[in-house]
Amino acid sequence: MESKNLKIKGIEDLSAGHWLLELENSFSEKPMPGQFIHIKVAPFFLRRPFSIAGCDRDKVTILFRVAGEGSQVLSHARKGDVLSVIGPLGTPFPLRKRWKKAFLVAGGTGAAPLFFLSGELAGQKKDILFFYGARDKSNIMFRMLPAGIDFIFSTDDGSYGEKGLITGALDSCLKGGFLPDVIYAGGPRGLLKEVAGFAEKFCIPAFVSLENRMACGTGLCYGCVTKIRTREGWEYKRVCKDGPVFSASDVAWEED
Amino acid sequence: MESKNLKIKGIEDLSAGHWLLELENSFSEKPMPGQFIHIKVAPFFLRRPFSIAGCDRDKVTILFRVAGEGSQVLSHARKGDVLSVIGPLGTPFPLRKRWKKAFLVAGGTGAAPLFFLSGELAGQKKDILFFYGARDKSNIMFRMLPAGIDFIFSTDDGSYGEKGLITGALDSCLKGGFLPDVIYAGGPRGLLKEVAGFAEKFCIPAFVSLENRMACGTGLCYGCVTKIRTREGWEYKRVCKDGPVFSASDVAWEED
Amino acid sequence: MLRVKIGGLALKSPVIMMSGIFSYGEIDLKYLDYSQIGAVVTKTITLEPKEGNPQPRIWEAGSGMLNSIGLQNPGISAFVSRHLPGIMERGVTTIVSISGQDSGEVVRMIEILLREGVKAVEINLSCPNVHRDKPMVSQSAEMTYRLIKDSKSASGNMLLIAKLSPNVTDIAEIAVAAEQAGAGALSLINTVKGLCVDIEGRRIVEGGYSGPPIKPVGLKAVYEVFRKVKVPLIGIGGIEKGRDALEYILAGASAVGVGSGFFSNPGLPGEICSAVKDFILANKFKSIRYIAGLFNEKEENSSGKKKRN
Amino acid sequence: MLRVKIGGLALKSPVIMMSGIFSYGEIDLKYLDYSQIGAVVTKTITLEPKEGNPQPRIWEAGSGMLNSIGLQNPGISAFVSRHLPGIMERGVTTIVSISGQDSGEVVRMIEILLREGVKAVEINLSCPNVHRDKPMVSQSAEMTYRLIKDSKSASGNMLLIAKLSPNVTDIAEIAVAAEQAGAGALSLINTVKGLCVDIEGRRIVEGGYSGPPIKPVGLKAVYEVFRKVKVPLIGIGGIEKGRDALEYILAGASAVGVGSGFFSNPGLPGEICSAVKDFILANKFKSIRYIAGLFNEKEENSSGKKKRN
Ligand SMILES: Cc1cc2nc3c(=O)[nH]c(=O)nc-3n(C[C@H](O)[C@H](O)[C@H](O)COP(=O)(O)OP(=O)(O)OC[C@H]3O[C@@H](n4cnc5c(N)ncnc54)[C@H](O)[C@@H]3O)c2cc1C
Ligand SMILES: Cc1cc2nc3c(=O)[nH]c(=O)nc-3n(C[C@H](O)[C@H](O)[C@H](O)COP(=O)(O)OP(=O)(O)OC[C@H]3O[C@@H](n4cnc5c(N)ncnc54)[C@H](O)[C@@H]3O)c2cc1C
Ligand SMILES: Cc1cc2nc3c(=O)[nH]c(=O)nc-3n(C[C@H](O)[C@H](O)[C@H](O)COP(=O)(O)O)c2cc1C
Ligand SMILES: Cc1cc2nc3c(=O)[nH]c(=O)nc-3n(C[C@H](O)[C@H](O)[C@H](O)COP(=O)(O)O)c2cc1C
Ligand code: FES
Ligand code: FES
Repeated sequence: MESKNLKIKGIEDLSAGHWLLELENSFSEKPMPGQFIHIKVAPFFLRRPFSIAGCDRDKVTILFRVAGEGSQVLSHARKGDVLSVIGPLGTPFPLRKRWKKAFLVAGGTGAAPLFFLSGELAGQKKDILFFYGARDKSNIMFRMLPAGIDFIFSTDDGSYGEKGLITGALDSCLKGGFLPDVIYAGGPRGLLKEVAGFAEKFCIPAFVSLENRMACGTGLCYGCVTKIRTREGWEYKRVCKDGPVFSASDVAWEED
Repeated sequence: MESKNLKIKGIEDLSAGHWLLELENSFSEKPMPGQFIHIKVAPFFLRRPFSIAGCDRDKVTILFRVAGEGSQVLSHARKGDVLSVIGPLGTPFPLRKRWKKAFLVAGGTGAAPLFFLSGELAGQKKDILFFYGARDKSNIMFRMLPAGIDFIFSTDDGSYGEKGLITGALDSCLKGGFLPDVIYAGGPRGLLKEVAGFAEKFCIPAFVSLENRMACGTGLCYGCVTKIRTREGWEYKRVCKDGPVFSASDVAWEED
Repeated sequence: MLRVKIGGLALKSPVIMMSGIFSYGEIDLKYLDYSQIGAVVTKTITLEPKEGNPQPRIWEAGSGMLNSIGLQNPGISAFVSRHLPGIMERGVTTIVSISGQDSGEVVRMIEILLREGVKAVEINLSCPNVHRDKPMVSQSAEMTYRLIKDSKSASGNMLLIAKLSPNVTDIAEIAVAAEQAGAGALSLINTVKGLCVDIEGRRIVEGGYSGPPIKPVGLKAVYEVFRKVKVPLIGIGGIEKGRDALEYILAGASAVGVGSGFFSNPGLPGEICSAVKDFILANKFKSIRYIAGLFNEKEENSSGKKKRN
Repeated sequence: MLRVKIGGLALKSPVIMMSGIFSYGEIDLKYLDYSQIGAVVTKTITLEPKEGNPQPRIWEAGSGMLNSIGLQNPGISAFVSRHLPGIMERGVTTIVSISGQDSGEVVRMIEILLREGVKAVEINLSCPNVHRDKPMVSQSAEMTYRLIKDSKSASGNMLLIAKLSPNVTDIAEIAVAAEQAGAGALSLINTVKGLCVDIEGRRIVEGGYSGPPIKPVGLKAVYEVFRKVKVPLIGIGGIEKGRDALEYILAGASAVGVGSGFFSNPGLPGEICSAVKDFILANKFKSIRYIAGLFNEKEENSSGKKKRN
């Protein structure tokens, strides 16, 4: 992990209060899908964590939704401004040669790291089906959808794709016998918990990207912990350091 | 006094870290020379007080120097931005029909209220001599000098006008027998104290504009007090409410 | 919907202009709508006039401030003749803040104010700027008890509000002492002792710390004290937005004190009324009475405390 | 120029990474230059493992934050086997922070650490997040004295640093008790008890308040304690810029603790070194020794205190 002052290369207003922010990439480590960056948004004290939604040699991209005061201020940033950023942070989504067919399951802004991942997987010629659920059509970030990947959409109000939760679409697929080698998921905890249930039922390895309030973002403070199963029960592990990507079967969902 | 959100009509970078800020004038009271406004500069908690340096039906002008963090941030304000302003505040410079010949004595940004005053006095066809001292030529705000008024300049380094303190020039004038009916002064306390001394010696009414750290700016908190003579000695009076303009003979300079 | 009762005082809104930030109510602020204000606490007075502390009296401290006014005031006689009539005439509920060196002084002031028809006094037991080396009365449960007890016996039907300092090991202990001695309401909190270093000026600046940074300290005090006493609480400290005041009420305050946040945000009284009203409506309550302490009901404690307003 | 001595410990800089914000020193931070760091205090450990507090553990509070970690740690045995060797190997001066329910626990921990060659421990007498209803040890001069005294008798040449809470009526009294009992240095301050109201979540969030808003409180503590004790002080609380640390030193601290400001500003250790160095040079002092308490010399007090480093 490094601490950098990164110039904003672009900032774009997508729909429904979502923003695409492109930062210069001067990290010496290569950011991996699943990792996040921790951004200082003056004058707020705590940094704001955002998943890396895309990355190439020149730039690191995040996709964020205005969810409160900090993200609101961040949305007013301008091209050329410089942000203090710590990153890349946390554990990436694990990839295996033998996992050829992958399901990506996203709810809302939980899609951000999966956009990055899907690009990576596509590059490795994996077979990808991307389940993408959102509140309504305006909350689907069409601008972010990589080409050449199959999508199944759902919206709560049916304004795009299937009506209902994206886990419904996933369930139908799995029940229909179309089983992937691995599932990657990001989004609200409820969604991730359901995905974990499916994965267990169908014996598919699954990885989820968790979110929690963070202070250091680097494993120093134990502020962002979540319950992770141990032989005897569970213990608190750090989302920022031991995660944010965890094996779905390691998370102690039953303790929620 | 009113509390207003005023739009910035213009902001101009003068020399040596000085800025001219023009705000729309939506005050229902007419601001008077000597009064000041109290500006919220986010994210700072305390407002910043600035003398009114000029005013017409459409706009209120201040002249400020970047003296710290708040004025620094204020200098980044842009045309069209809106500022929360309380004003007009405090006591104006008193004017009398019989005071026909006026000396204005300014040091540094203490000139701001005197620019406003000189315009007012000129409108009333008074006879004005404006003593204006600054550190060096770049600290003289030529942009602000009203037309048709006589100036005597001095700079600490002699880069413009006489070399030395402006009180030196004033002293020569007074000693030379050229006596005004009234003196108005603004600037560092040392300068004002000297002016007060001259005024006493030559029996000329004199009025000084004081500055002190302020919280409310409106007479509520007693934070900005200064020592004012009483029959028995002195008492603390509020610069924001009982001043900022005081009769030079009322200020308990001896208690400094 | 916003009417509250503090002891015997009926206030038309929970917004109280606190002591020291509103002078004696004599300043004409065009932007202040008195219909939004439940009460005004006048700047603390003492028996004899006090010249107050030397400059600097005001110091910006991060996103808050220090003050060191030192209770400058003209003394109770001048207050009664010069200032009291004016504020009483405004028709706004007036609470007179007083401070004394001992019970004797406080009792004499109460007697004078009783005669003038004053209905409520706030006893400032917590000014950090007068004798910096001596403990404040509200730093000792015993001293607090004694002073309030003596005041109570002299105060007839007058409401006694005790204003407490956060600079204590256990503010609930002090609060309980004040309640037992007869305080009809508590004001929490006065400023927090603070210090800044003026590097350029090569000096230390001491004073009472106020503004947004002390809100978590004030909320904690209100939360703890609410669980231990029955008298209504006036929540103070760092209120700068309407929402801050709502937080105090949800933590246990019946009314809220506007302090230095008023300097920064002159629209604060109105914003408080709106924020509280909006919450009450959105959550379908009947009045502010039902939301005071709404988030502070985890354990109904032994004393059988019930919802108060 | 920046070398300081804290008790027997010689530090190459006054910058100390405080307990709880640096884990056990095991995290590899590419941006941290250990040459700028005088010492590291490891995250507080207890005799037995502790799972810590439930979420939320972190809450933004104005321009600061609340934390409620609750001393999550694997217990002293796991610490000694898993973490201690790593940090000792780094070559940075290590201070081990410990906390116990009573003297017995603390003494047992000290004995274990003595055996491991640990040269200094910081006794955390001031965690607000473990038993919120019980007083912290450093809220009582007596308890503080007793615990440090017992620890002292077991600690041989080990340096004992007492970490104190600001949530007391008179922190100088507690500091004096700790000094008299044998503490070789004092860490001032731990977090301030704070509370936030999560209106949307309809709940109260409690925790220790840290960050820029508590700087005036920490400075006041250092200033007061400096006048009453002879042992060196580690000034902590709200240090986010180099200048903040300089303020602590001018008020009386010999060294400074980097806390949550490090999260916001990863360049903080270096900025502190620069700010202190610049001041020393600009004012023609020889070393940091001469500026500790520079602005705190108004009254040489009776105990005949002299400049310390
Ligand atoms: C590992 C990780 C990756 C994330 N990736 C994304 C992403 O790609 N796109 C996106 O839009 N959002 C993402 N989030 C959520 C994002 O961090 C929050 O929306 C953001 O911090 C809200 O800040 P705010 O100031 O707008 O809200 P406020 O509510 O004003 O923030 C107050 C405090 O709470 C914290 N906070 C509030 N909501 C959350 C949350 N959901 N998760 C963590 N902290 C929170 C803030 O960081 C801040 O400390 C991610 C969170 C984590 C932990
Ligand atoms: C009645 C009055 C009229 C003034 N008119 C002018 C003017 O016309 N032009 C101009 O350039 N300046 C004027 N000043 C001074 C101006 O208010 C300060 O320069 C400004 O407040 C500095 O703020 P800062 O945030 O840049 O400095 P900082 O040092 O960061 O401010 C910290 C705090 O100290 C206060 N402060 C610092 N210096 C002064 C000062 N000299 N006087 C009062 N408060 C101070 C600030 O308001 C703030 O509360 C006037 C002051 C007063 C009281
Ligand atoms: C300038 C100033 C003067 C004050 N004077 C008094 C006073 O005379 N008596 C008193 O009881 N409290 C006084 N206070 C304390 C306030 O009433 C209030 O309790 C404190 O400022 C905390 O609230 P705040 O953070 O909203 O300002 C004063 C506060 C300020 C800022
Ligand atoms: C997340 C977090 C965890 C902390 N954990 C500990 C701890 O385990 N032991 C301890 O003595 N202090 C702990 N502290 C207190 C800090 O060491 C420091 O005293 C306090 O945060 C004030 O400094 P700051 O304002 O610079 O953060 C912790 C602080 C934070 C923010
Ligand atoms: S945020 Fe500090 S350990 Fe994760
Ligand atoms: S600044 Fe409050 S009385 Fe002048």
